[in-house]
Amino acid sequence: MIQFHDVTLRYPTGYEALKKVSFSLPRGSFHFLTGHSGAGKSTVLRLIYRAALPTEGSVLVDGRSVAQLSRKQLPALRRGIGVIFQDFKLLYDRSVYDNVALAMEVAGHDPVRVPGQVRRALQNVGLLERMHQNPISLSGGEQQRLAIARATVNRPPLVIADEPTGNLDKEMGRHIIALFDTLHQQGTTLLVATHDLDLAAETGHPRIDMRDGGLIASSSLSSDGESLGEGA
Amino acid sequence: MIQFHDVTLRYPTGYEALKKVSFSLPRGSFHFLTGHSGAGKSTVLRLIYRAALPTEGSVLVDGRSVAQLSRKQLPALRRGIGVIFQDFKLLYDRSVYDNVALAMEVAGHDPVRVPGQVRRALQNVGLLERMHQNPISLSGGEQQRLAIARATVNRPPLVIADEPTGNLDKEMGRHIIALFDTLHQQGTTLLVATHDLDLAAETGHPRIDMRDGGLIASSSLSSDGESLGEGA
Amino acid sequence: MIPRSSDPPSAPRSGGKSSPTRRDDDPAQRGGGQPLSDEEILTSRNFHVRALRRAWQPFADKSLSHWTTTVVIALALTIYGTFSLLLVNANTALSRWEDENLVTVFMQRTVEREQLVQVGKVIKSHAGVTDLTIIAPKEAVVRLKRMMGDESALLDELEENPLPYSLEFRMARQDRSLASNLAKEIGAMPGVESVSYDQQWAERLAAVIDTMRYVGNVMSFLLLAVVALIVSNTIKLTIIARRDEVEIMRFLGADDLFIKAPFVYEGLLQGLLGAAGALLLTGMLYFGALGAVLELGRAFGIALQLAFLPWTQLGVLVFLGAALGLVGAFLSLSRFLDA
Amino acid sequence: MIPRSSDPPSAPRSGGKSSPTRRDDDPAQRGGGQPLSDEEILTSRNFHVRALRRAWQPFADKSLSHWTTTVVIALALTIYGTFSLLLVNANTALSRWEDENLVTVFMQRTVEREQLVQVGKVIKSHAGVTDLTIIAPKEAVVRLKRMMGDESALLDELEENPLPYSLEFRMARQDRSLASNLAKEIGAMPGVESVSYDQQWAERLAAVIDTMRYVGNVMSFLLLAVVALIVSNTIKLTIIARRDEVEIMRFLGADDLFIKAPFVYEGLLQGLLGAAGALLLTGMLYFGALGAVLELGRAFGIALQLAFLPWTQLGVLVFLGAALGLVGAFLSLSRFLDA
Ligand SMILES: Nc1ncnc2c1ncn2[C@@H]1O[C@H](COP(=O)(O)OP(=O)(O)OP(=O)(O)O)[C@@H](O)[C@H]1O
Ligand SMILES: Nc1ncnc2c1ncn2[C@@H]1O[C@H](COP(=O)(O)OP(=O)(O)OP(=O)(O)O)[C@@H](O)[C@H]1O
Ligand SMILES: [Mg+2]
Ligand SMILES: [Mg+2]
Repeated sequence: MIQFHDVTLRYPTGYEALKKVSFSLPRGSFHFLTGHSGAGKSTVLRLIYRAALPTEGSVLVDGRSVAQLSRKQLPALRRGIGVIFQDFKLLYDRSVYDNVALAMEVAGHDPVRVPGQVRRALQNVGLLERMHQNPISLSGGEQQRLAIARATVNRPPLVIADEPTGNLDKEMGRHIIALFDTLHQQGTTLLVATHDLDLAAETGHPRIDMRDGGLIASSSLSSDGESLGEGA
Repeated sequence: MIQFHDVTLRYPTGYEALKKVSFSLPRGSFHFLTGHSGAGKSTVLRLIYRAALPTEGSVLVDGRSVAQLSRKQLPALRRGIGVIFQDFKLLYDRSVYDNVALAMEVAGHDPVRVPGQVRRALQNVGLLERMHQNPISLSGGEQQRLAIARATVNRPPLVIADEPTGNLDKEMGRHIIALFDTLHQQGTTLLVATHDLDLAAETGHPRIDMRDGGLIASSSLSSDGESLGEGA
Repeated sequence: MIPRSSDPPSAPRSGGKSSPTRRDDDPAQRGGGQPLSDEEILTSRNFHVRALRRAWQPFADKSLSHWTTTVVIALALTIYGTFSLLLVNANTALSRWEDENLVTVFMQRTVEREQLVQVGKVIKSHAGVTDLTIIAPKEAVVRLKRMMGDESALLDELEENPLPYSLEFRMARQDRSLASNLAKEIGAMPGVESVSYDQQWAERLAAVIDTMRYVGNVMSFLLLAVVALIVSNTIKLTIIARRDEVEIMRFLGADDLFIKAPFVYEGLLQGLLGAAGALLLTGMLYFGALGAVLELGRAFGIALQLAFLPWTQLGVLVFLGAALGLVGAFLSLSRFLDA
Repeated sequence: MIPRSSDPPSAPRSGGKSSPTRRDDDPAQRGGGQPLSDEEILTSRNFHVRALRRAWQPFADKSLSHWTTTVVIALALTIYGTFSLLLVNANTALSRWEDENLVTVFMQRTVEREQLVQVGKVIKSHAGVTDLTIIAPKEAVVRLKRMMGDESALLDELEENPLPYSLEFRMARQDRSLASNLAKEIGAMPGVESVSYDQQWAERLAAVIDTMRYVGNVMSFLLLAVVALIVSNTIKLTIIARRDEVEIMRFLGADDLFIKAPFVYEGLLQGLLGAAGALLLTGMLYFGALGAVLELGRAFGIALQLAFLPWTQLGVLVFLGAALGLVGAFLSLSRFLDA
């Protein structure tokens, strides 16, 4: 599903956020992406939904190089990926419900199907009662859960989560991971970036470990049979 | 320094976020405020810097009721409190340096003193080299550290931190707590909200534990000799 | 344990893990189902309705900037309309004056009937001459008196009519350029004192109107350009206010057209509402001015007329409104959405 | 271990815990030092300089909306200025005409010198009469010819001067209302044929100018109100663009004035720049029109004049610009910052 081939990313400041990173995640897999603050986790995720382009190397999603997508093809790529952003990226000028419904509208879903599916997504993260509130009136952790609901409402084949439990207590964090597990069982491919090694360890899913823009081979990863490039 | 007397806060939605919360933190103390997502931690902090007003009860800072401050007195209260916001509240139209310098400008510091003090605050959180970058180009954890630098650059007598390590790996989280410890040793009063019970436990500082808008007495708190109200 | 009211107890802690399986009731939407293509989304029957509703939103919310912009468009188009009104009427006056195109031949006081007839024949023989009339001295005095107004009392004192015979005729439009040659020829005939024709005046007035039209076009162009900028500003305002929304929609996979359509409709709405306002204002100004002009005409004893804009000009006004709105929208879109 | 380039190795991990102690070199700033009071911050020598620089920023950044607004202010004030120019000159013409206020007494052709002198005496005896002149028939013919223009050839045919003597005089401004009584009295005297005076014309023109002034004031007021709205929109744009900044400054403890001053300066700058533009444009229009008016005057044989705006009007223009900017700023501030 996702392949990185010797991907290097140098930001305009000259800073090399990724150094010859290579890995490949098969369809239907569930990986954690771990590393210290500034290791390059968010950068890896941004490359997948093409919020950034690699300086060198190539990123393939579903076998197609994202760098070569035309302006017209990009939206379709993104509609196929559910992204949970580290900074949530919620809209504070509309209700919790409308935030989730927007993802369905954008994807052009049949309007009659929207209410039921939105409600189910909100229920999954425990926000159904908050449906008519404005996200600004949600606590940090509640906003994070709203972001999760929006990313999953369309049931995209690929879900990418950036630090989805940073604002959640342990119990709620486990619940979210369980939700991801359910998606995984239904065939969704998942990649979850987190700095919480304990959380990743608990689940037993393979881990991709990063340090300063490079990968460090991880036991659980190799046991998963994935090809892994060397860190810089 | 901070006193809550039977504070109840009902949001316009009718939701009771705090229920008769009472506690008092003496000058120079260092407390953690813990609790699950949505317990009311951020709400307690907002009451202190008067981003919210209590529905019932009173909040005193330095012996003065914040609810009774006039519009003209409010800025002075806030200049005396360094706040690290859960959502950072950084300015993305100026450099890392300018974000920190703004806090000093607003407080009317002598312009010649600004550069030295800003650099020191940035060095404390490991962002000195990022000084001329825009915060948008910082990773989640780096932004969080920038927020910490801004809150502490004026060396306010009171520092309030809302989930200051949510985006940081363990090592960096410990470093930030150590930085707070140094401030504490120099006489600063600190109140740090977090969902990370391990982090709070490691340090040995007293904990105020919240659940559903009420307090639960905590052993380390009573051992500290603080008066504590009952949770609802 | 105290129930956690902030987390509906039903879902996340207890039912959370099982509820996702409920999606089985909707097999088409399983995790892996392909999303709709761009074409399918954009041709969906609701797309334009939604975009238009979104565009109307700020007007319904009584957004000060949107209504101000609409008023500005209306005022600018009214200025344009008023200007057209002036030009249309000046042109009418000019062509009426040109139609007059009167040539007057003054005979000597001592002229004989023979000579008068001779001159008349020569004039008639020329192409394009119409309405040839002979003005007797009596008639000439009446006219002179009318012309002198208050001071005509002077003429009452004349014991003997001092005025000579004269001849008047007009020239057809296409032969007008011949007037000055003809005037010279007639002027040289026996018994003719002098020839006067007001073609020169018409030419001078035409020059003035041409200048007016030129200045007016330049000014209108500048004015409309400024208004397009104002429209573009208002839409920039909306874009800035919705910057996050646009960015987020991009990340959610929204198509370009899906994002831009509401802004384009917004510009169009402003332009059309502005044009409607301009039609109203120009109409009101017209009726106000009509009264004033007739009044003025009466006061100065001249028969003034004022026609309203022809249909084509009204169409141009509406077209300009729509164009202003669209140009403003595209200016903003290209500057702030494609960067 | 690979060095972590994203975290400068010097500070956080190794030197982090010791560096805070370095603040000892600055004892006045220790954790617990009282922050400055509001007064101290606002009176600080740098405050207004900083606010002004912040206000200039969007202009320096070539913000389209700021320059557009400035151009709009300039255009609106130019329209106002042009209108003032028209009124000022119409008034000058009117008062010159009123100053003329010529009364002409036409004597009968058969008048005797005795009667002429008698009438002159009676006229002189009235209060407010000045510039009494006797016009001989010869002089009258010259004048009549001048008045008839092209058709004056007619008069050359007169064998004998048909015009009578006449008397002209003016009336002082304050006694002007007496003119019609005086005219009646003189008209009844022996040897007097008729009396004409142009006071009526002046009154009609004054009425026209009054209407113009009224319409102009109403239109100018509407125009300026719309421009104030446009300014307020532009500042709203800035406020929205800086909404986060304002909120964050509030949380950092910034004083109201500290937050608002840049926006007020921004409005003021727009207004003053707009006024400067308007002065320039009005000046250019004046010189352009001056040429055209003189040309036109020559073409129609009238001596037209055109004066520029007096200093007071120029001051009003600058004042209006500043006021527009400030009103716009305060409109936006009260709507979007105090909510
Ligand atoms: N636009 C940019 N310009 C320059 N440097 C950038 C830019 N974006 C990111 N970086 C740098 O690249 C590095 C990796 O950033 P990234 O956001 O991928 O880290 P991360 O692993 O997600 O960290 P965190 O856990 O703190 O979110 C960081 O040091 C960051 O400062
Ligand atoms: N403006 C508001 N209107 C209505 N409800 C609100 C508002 N602000 C907060 N709440 C609710 O109050 C409760 C407490 O919120 P608060 O932000 O204090 O939680 P928290 O302890 O900081 O949680 P987290 O760890 O997730 O940040 C939450 O359930 C939240 O939804
Ligand atoms: Mg990150
Ligand atoms: Mg919180």
